[in-house]
Amino acid sequence: MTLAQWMPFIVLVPMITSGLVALLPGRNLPWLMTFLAATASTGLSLWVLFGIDAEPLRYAFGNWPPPIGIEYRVDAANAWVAFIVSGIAMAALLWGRVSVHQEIPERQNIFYALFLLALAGLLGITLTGDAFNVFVFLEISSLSTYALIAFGHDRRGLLAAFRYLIMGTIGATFILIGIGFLYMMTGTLNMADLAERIPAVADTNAVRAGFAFIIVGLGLKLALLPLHLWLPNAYAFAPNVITVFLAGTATKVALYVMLRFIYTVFGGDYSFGAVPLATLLMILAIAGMVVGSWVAMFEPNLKRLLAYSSVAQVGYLVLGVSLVSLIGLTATFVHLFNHALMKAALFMALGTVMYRTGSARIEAFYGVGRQMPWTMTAFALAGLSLIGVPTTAGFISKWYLILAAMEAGLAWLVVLILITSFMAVYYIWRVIEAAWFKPAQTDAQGATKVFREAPLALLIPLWIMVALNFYFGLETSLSLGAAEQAAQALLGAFK
Amino acid sequence: MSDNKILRIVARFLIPLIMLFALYIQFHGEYSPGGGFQAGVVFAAAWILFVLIFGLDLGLEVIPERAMFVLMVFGVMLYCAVGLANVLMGGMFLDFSVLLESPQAAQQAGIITVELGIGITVATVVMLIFTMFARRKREQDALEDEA
Amino acid sequence: MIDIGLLIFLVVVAVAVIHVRNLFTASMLFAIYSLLSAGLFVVLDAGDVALTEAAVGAGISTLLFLATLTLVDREEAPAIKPWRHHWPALLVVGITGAFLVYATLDLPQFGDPNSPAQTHVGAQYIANTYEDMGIPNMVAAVLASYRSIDTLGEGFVIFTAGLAVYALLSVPPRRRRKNGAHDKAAEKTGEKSHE
Amino acid sequence: MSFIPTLSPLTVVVIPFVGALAIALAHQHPKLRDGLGWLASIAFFIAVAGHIGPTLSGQGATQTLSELLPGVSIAFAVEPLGLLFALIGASLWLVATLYAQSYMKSLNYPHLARFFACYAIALGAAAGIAFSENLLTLFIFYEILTLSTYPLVTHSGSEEARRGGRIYLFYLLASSIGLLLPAIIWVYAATGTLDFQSGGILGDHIAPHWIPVLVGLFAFGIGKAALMPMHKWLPAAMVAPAPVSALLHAVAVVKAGVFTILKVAIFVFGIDVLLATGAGVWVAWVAAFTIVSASLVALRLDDLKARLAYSTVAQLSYVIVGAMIATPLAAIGAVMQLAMHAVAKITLFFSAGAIQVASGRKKIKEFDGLGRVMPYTFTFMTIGILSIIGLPLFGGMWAKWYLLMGSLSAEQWIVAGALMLSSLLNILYLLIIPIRGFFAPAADGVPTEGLHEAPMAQRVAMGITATACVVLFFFPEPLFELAKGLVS
Amino acid sequence: MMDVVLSYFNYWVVILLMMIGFYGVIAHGNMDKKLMALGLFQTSVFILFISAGKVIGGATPVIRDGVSVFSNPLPHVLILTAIVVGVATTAVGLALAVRINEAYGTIEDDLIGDPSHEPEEP
Repeated sequence: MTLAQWMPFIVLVPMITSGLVALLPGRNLPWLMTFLAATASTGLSLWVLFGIDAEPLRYAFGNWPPPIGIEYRVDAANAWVAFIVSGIAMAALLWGRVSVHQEIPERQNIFYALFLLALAGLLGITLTGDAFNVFVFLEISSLSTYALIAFGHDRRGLLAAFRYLIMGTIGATFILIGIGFLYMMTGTLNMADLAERIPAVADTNAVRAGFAFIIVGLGLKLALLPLHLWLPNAYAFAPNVITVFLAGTATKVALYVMLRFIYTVFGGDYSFGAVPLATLLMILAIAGMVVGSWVAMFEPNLKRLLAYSSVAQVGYLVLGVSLVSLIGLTATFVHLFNHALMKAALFMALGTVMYRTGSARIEAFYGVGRQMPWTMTAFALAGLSLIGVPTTAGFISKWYLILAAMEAGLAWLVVLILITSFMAVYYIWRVIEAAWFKPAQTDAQGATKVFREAPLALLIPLWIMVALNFYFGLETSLSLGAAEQAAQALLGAFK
Repeated sequence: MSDNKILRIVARFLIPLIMLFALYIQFHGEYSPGGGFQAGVVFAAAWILFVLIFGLDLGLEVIPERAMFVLMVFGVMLYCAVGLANVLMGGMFLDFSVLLESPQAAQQAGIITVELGIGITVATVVMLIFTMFARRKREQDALEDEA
Repeated sequence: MIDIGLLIFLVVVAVAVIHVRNLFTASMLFAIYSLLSAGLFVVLDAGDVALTEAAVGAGISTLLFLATLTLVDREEAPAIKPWRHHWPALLVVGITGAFLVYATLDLPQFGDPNSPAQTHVGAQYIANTYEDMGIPNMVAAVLASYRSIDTLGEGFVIFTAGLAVYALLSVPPRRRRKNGAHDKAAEKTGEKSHE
Repeated sequence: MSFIPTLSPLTVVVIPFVGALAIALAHQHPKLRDGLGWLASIAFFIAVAGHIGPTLSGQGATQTLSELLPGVSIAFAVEPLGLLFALIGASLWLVATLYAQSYMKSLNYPHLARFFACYAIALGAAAGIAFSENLLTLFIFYEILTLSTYPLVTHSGSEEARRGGRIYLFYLLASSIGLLLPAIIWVYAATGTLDFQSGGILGDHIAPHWIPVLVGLFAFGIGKAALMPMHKWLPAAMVAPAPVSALLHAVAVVKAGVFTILKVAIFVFGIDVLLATGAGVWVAWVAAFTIVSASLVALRLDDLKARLAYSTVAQLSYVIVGAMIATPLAAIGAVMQLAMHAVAKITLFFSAGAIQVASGRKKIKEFDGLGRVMPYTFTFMTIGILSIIGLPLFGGMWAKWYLLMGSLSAEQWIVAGALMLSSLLNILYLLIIPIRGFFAPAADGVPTEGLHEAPMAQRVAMGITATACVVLFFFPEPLFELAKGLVS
Repeated sequence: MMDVVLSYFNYWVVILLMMIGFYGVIAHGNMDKKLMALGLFQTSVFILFISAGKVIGGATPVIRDGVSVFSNPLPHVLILTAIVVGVATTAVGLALAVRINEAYGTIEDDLIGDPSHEPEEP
């Protein structure tokens, strides 16, 4: 089979495996199958990523030529996103085995089956070239995500999941409305076909409305301010492994789809010309950066702190888009990857501490730095990446973002990026200070609580993640190269 | 509700009829409106009717929870299996035309099989969900009684 | 022009569903809404959809709502917020609605056989189905073959829902507690212990 | 020195890091830990010294590690100025090791392994700064230096130390990320490169009227150079143990700051460009203001280390003045000040620590009569002070001389005036200390019985650096030649 | 003008339906009611889609003798999928509501408040 023929298996492997995993007994077998499936997806998507050239890979399901049938159409942009998503899933699983034993002692087969469905859904959204197919796979990933968030033992997870469900469904319905308008005006659902047929009807209210509804619907999924309200609690009260996974993937995929619609379906000229989208996105992005960072600075629950930081990071991602340039888009794509790396590492570190202390409150971190030095050092190093210190992956992202801003002649934006970086310094610092400079917690009797260092099964994946943050801060040819290709693929649109 | 004799007798007639109707829309879906989804739902409705009249325990004896769970997986796996078979026979995923000599017949065979898969999954998922809700009530009541 | 009577009846029922505070009544009204829309689908030539809406919307959804009502309060709490606090919701809805109306002004006329929707891909299905598959029901053909991967996805959506509900409701319930009370049992299960 | 092998720059930089790791791992074996401390510092010194030969013969080693961004790599290149800075650091580390091991033990500080490990890392970072081939590499090590010295500042763990540490970290990080980094980005965005090249890299990529702004971004962004108002971290850092103040806040950290300024002035802007455009003059005035006002503040301070800290603030601005006026003479003075001040100031901090160890006293008003009890310490201190004031017979004189000549030749009367005024103030606030120590009668109620001289190791360390102050007066040629080579 | 009004009247009523549902989702705190309103919202969107597939004078898209004009089958297929997605969402939402009721003793969102201000479970 050729590369193009293997390509859909990036989605099919986790999807099919999910059924098998649901039937597997015990705890280790489901994990193993899940991990293998994620690894297979990662391997395949890496293969696709390297094997792709100017022409997109196409796969027509049922051998029906599009637009009659549904096709997967993969260029450098979706290959890159698929690699990020599956890679993060793999990393999260590698770290999560032990953590899941603790958080979800029972029914792990259901948990892992849902995990795989969430993964398959996200990958399906990423690879497909059909607008309605996006909706279907979006719902697979969303429904499984709602359940996964509610899996934790904290009752607030239920509430967070429900609120996410309402918001997410509204978002999906908006997308559906948008697709409906596009269908009514063009008679097709295939993205490439839409791209061909939209210009003829571009100047109509219906197409504009379709565009707006899709963007708003995706904005909800993307947690773009002011549609971010579901995110902090959903991240904060989900099981840790899910937080690691979601933080690196869910919003990323939504952003990718948004870009696909902006650039491929509608075309950059239309998207940024017909409506002041760039300005709007920039305002929202900046608002997200500032508000997210600001709230994170004073948030006592560290998982929520990092979640708000994610709101801010979504701001960075969208900022790159709003600059409407190759370099800005490259910044977005490289940050897509780098942010996944750093947030995964941070949430892993947090989860590793929680494995011992059982709480995400900042008070629970008092003195932990001395008791769990390896874990907290990893946290600190990953924090450097989040701040954007040179030699870390985060620096590369910020650098490109700043270059894009300079290129656009927006020096004040550079200042703003630096200010929000400072805010990141502050909120990461709070954690460091709590861990190393506060006296350790005491129990009711006044005796110091002693937490042992986490087991190696958690530490090793965590440190691998931290090491990757530094590796991709020093050796950037893969990440930057892929990001640039992805940006070019989008700007060149489907050929 | 299950004390009502007339209801029981009517149900005895009605339930097989509904199931038959379900099978009809399952396998006649290519000729008239209907197909796996509708059939699955209708089939599940028949079972739910059974449960409402004869009780959950009896209903679970007819179709155990575990069976629902396994069949739920089986349904989607059947669908996937057809797709994978197409790939193994040299076609694209879900390209039914490679299944048999005649592409038309192959398409029909493929459609029937995947519709069956969908029907099974839909029916069992609906039953499973209903079981979950119905049993929840009993468990909650048991808890209240304890207290 | 589709049946104006049906549409107006739908509006009345929809308002009623939102308005009544008794959730049992609301569920029933919801079922009626589904049935009415199923009727509308028949008028609109969508037999498959009508059948599904009747079975799923009026049947399964209503059943689930009713089943839930055996587990939760049947009465919706009276509005806590005074009416003036509803203006953000009204604003959002108003803007969305106005935007939708604005969008419709350019839509092809209702039932126009020459609209893009009818002439492009849709027409090809109508033209090719019998030749490709030898079956008369185009909906089945499009569903199961032309757009088969969508339907597979749909199957997985259902499967996901099954797993999700199973995951949520197969854990034994804890003692119901009153609003906001802190649950000691949760603390116990939350306490980490085993290595 | 051809008998010493020339290691690659990366190896040189890595030696202290490896040493730090070894020290950290040996935390349960004090003897081994101290031995490793010596080993690391000696090996580092030899490795740095190994570069003297090739660098002076114009064949400074270069090494590129990885290309981070198009046109920007992590890369090293050894050139005379960097080598000078590295040599200062390496040789004073040797002395400081002698001093610090004695000091930390006599005051019973805990966590010594962490202390010496961070100490080593700081030196490694300083070497990284010294050998950087471009601005980004320099920036990376600059930040490593900031972060690795933070645990040293807060070493005692007291609330006061933590407060000081927070100010320290805030000022250094804020200035570097908020001003220095944008400046670097600006340079990159304009020129597409960050490599150091003699004659500068700006060319005409940046409009002349923007250059003073860029100079300002660098001057204030390099917070380690302590140009007012970015100087606040330096007094705050004085909560650190004396060896930290001595080696880091008199040598490694602050010198890294002024070194970076010199490096930027010479290799990014180009001395000629600065001189021709006068873009740096306004910064020179700020530096002049810093010199005078820091001296005035020092005058009022009673805590010896705080007074020394403000003295350091003033002395650092001498280098900035030299770099910004940018006449050849001034630049030579700046380079020489780099070395002279390091040697003299470390002596002073050593003595401040020694006094604290021996008598537990920190306030200058308690020193009356102490010089008679601790003659060695106070003598060495006097030598350091005289060198800093810039009197003949002591190395500091040369630096002051060239700086003064440079500012006069550039007709910068304000600056020249500030330099002279400062020397006068120096006498008032520094020389007064040993004078009171030797000649003032012991203050009432402050017992002198039972006091004795500082431990031997500390006296030896002070002796070495004090001697160096004198030696540098008589043999300044190598330094002078090096500086001249840089500016011409 | 009258033409336009008549031609788009259907659409507008459907939009009115959608907005009634949408309003219910946002404004009502009861989770059961929220999900019902969500169902209304979605069902109304379905009507919009199906309207788009209708051809005047067309017939149900099942080939049979004597019929030559069919309504478009594609929207039907899409909406079949969407209906299933809708009920799946409802089921999961209701299951969550049941669990929330057990954990909090109510399914009125307004009575629960912001979960981040709750005391931390350990």
